[in-house]
Amino acid sequence: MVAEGLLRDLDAIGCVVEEVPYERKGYWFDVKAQKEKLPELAGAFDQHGYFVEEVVCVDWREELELLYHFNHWDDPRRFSVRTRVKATDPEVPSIWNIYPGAGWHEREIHEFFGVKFKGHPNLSYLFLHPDIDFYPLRKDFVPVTEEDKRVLLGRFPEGDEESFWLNMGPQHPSTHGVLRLLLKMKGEFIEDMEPVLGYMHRMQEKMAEERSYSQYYPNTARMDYVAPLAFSLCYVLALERCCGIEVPERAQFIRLIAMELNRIASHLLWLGTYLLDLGAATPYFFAFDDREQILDILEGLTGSRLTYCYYRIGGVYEDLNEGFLEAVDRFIQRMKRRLKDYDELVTGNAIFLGRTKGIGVIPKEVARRYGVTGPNLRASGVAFDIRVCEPYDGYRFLKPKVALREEGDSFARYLVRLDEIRASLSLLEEAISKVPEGPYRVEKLPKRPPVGDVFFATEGARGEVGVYIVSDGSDKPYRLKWRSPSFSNFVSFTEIGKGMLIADAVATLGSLDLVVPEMDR
Amino acid sequence: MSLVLRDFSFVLIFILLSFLLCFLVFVVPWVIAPRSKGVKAQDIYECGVDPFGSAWVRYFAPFYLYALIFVAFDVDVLYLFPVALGYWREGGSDRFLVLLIFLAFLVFPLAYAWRKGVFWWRP
Amino acid sequence: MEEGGLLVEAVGPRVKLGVLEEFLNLARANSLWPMTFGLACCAIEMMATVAARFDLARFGAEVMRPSPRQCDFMIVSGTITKKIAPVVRTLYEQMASPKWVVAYGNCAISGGPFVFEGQYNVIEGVDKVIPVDVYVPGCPPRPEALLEALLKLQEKLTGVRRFPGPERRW
Amino acid sequence: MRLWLKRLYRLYFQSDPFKAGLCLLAALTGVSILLGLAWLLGKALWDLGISAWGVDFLRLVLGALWVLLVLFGNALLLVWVERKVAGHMQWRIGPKEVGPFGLLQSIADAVKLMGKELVSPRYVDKPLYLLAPFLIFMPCVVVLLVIPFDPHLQIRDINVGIVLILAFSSLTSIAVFMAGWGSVNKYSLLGGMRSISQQIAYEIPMVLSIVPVVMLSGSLSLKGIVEAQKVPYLLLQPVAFFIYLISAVAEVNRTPFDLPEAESELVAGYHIEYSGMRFAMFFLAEYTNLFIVSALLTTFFLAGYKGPWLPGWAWFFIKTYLVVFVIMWFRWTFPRVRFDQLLNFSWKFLIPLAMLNLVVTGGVLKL
Repeated sequence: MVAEGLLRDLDAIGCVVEEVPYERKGYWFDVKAQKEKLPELAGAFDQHGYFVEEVVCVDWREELELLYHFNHWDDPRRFSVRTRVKATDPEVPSIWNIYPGAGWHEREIHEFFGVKFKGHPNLSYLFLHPDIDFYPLRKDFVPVTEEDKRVLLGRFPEGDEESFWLNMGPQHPSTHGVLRLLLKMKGEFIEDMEPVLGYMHRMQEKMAEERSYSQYYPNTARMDYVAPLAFSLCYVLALERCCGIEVPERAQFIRLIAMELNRIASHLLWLGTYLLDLGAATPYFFAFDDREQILDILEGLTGSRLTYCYYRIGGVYEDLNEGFLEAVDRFIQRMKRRLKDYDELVTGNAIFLGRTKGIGVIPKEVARRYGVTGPNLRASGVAFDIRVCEPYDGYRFLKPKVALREEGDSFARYLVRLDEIRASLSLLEEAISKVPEGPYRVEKLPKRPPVGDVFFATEGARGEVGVYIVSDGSDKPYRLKWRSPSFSNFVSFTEIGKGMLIADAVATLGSLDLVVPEMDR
Repeated sequence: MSLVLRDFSFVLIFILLSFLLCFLVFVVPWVIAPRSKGVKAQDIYECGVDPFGSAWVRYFAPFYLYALIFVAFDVDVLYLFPVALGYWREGGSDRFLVLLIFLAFLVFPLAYAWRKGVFWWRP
Repeated sequence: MEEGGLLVEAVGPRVKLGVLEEFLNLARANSLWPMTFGLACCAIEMMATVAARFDLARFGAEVMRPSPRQCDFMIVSGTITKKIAPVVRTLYEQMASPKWVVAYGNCAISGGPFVFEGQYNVIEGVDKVIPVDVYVPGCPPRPEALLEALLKLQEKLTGVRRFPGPERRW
Repeated sequence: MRLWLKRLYRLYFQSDPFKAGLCLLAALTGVSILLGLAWLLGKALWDLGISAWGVDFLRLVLGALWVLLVLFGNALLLVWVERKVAGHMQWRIGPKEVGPFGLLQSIADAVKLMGKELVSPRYVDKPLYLLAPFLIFMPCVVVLLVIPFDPHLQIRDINVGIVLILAFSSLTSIAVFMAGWGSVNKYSLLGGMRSISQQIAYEIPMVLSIVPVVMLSGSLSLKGIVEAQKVPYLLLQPVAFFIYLISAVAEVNRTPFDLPEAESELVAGYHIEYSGMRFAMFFLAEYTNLFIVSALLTTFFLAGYKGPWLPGWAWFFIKTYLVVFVIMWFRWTFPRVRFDQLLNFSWKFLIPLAMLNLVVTGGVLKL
């Protein structure tokens, strides 16, 4: 296995590696390292083909702890690398030249915690408004220093004679929300780009620290509002893992059914809006009509159309309503017919093929360095799906078929998503026939989680959704960090998008299936 | 007055008519529409943020190449009409030769441009 | 007109005739073009309203114009953060008058679920930035609520309600 | 007046299709009676033997009225039809509440746009910016001059009609470019650049596909071409027909070739900074151009006003709107092509094909 080889290398570097119980922590190995050794360490991970899932910073008042989560596609055993720096002068070497994806997380940490990353080329504002002159996620009030402010205000784009800077977004029909891309254009070609995020930064992580676990829970659905159940599920499961709660089997099946329905709804919405980006209006209406069928079913189950608050710690809020399984069955039959229609309308269309084939190819290597996950990764020929690699909840009983394409272009991403709808349909078919009887939630729950940290990853519609919770034993999380798939998927675009035509950029950006509030959190 | 002039006096009058109509249509909103003021109301729209630099920039070359071959083409293509006008009913099969020669003049610039890579887009 | 501490000026037409104005308002009410501007969760419901089941087109309001110069009303469909507020304001100013604003969803009304003690980034209500004509509560409001908002806007313009309201139901 | 408005209110809001239908019928009857009277007057004057100048003058006045009717009537109708067609293709109803079947929708739009502010941004190049809507509107009016709606309904049969149409319709691209450049907006600049390359790229195949028609008919006058068609040229020149159809869609900037205003790429393209009536002029020009290219397609390839049983103008309008419907069908079915694909499709495929078609036609006619 890959991990063993890596462990030897880590030994050679001189880090303390500790094996931790996966069932309680969500990661396998806990690596403690000095900050000077970080680049060397990252190099070792890189050699063994690991990718960075996320970078977390936890403020322990005197010290700041930086956590790097590494994972591997073929050997999905998570490494958690920790290093501590002094809160008064936090400075760490940057690993952006090994993992450019991590470089983006570093920018985020720099903004929110004031950690300086030595050697990082661009630490300017990404999320925050320049008026906010303190580090928001620090436990104490720490104002931004003059020197740091200069770094944050950073680069001002300058055009030369041949090119000009163009704002794409925040209000642009094809950025799907309030993403802003500063494009350096040379005629129709994009020479360089500078994304500006944070237009929908809604302080999710800060809010988690201010509210109790159950008070915060409804807001998880408002991050990725297209497939909110993935985030809810992740949060709920993380807390269950932390407290060691065993959920009844029936609840697990119900969760799986709702989740898969939500995944189909999300992919349908993507299909509609993607075709709208490419200029075809009609599939949008078809896709939304099918999506409404799902929303009807889910509304019957959960009570709301979009931002569900259905999963509960230890089960679900309500048992299945009457006629639910029949409705799902009807929907499955209908959707199977409809998929043929989509194939006829879209898949074979010569213009569509011309717009998507060979456009926006994400090579495996780029996907690894930026931490791309989800359908976007599977379109690049990597069979990495959390539902299969780290089965959780209902997916321990039912295995989904992993849709896979090799090309890595926009068309492959389109096909993977259609295949995922198919796979979800067959998974649903299996699930509704096997829903066991029994209780739908645990009656007795612990009041508050024990001290410690926990990571949990689920497979959302856009990729690996992860949550890292540090509990100090109180009723509020000490630190909560989301791993948002859209963010990692998006930052890969800053590399593959260079040299594209603006029309291709729209086609690629659309195919990545971004949800902006999830990136901004 | 010749027939041609009479024909084109129609065209001229219609042009004037269209301008008049347009003008009328623009005067009405000037009179009856409410107006709004704001700091940025009169600024250039660029997705809601301030644009960087002017939009009058040196534009990149492929467009001009297309324009150039078009100039080579369009004049030539228009001369095809006189050739075509009496093509069928008058003259012998030598007319076909004339047509071919004309088309050859069109094919050469196209082939040349093609060969030179005008139709191949690259950054 | 001073709105929430920010200067928003509206100048009436050069010539204003009662009857003409009524006629214009009648036309305006029946051709309200929204701006393509989605912010957050509520934008999805906005899209659903345009889509087949709810069909905003029935009232002639499906012409989504992405350029603010060409649209009549803006649906503020999401949280107003510090960063997006100037953008919203610029877009509003750049719209050609007459123009209206619908605050769609709790976030646009008051900051919704994202307001807590010590929050640093959310502006609590879009009416602190631009004047609002219709408020639609909900998190997110259902598409029917957006249709109702449209009808309310029409009512505001013409003084007549298109469908009988609850008090006039037969 | 107020009472009348009240009535209008009721018509709008408590929509009674029957009554509204009656109103519409009454309006149509009124218009046809007026037209009939005008025709009678013209005939009487003709019988009296007025001078050629007098006839021309009368022709001009009636022609101007006719052009106005076609321009605005067509635009109002097409806006409604497009929204209805789009609606029904997309599993919805489309405009429905404003007037019977939403028929008054486009009128409401037009009136609303009349009462909308004309924003002229600070930094625009005033002459270009202000002149562009004029220029985009002008060709629409002029081209309608030579279209034969009926054997007797053609304002002026100019003997070089085709050349006139080509000359004026290329003005559209200049107007669009003026709008794009004059707005000093990067999106509109991109739109303008795209527009001009697109229009010049598709003008050549368009012309090359008309040349065989001229060859067959031996006439440059549109009426002459229609008269020369014993069978519709669609049957004799199917390749030219399709080339013309594709170029026509590209010339009027409609999906899949709507790149100058590509919504998802350039927000609104060249007319991004135009509001109110100025924008409406672009809108109007788009729909009039759509009508014109369809009318020309009908004239060149579908035997224009010729047809059994029905009067000529009826055939003309039926055929034209059928073509319009097909173009709308394209729009709501296809995605948008990419810009280099669009240009190269014309230069690398359509133009060689059109030339080949021309050679084959020439060869068959002579050998």
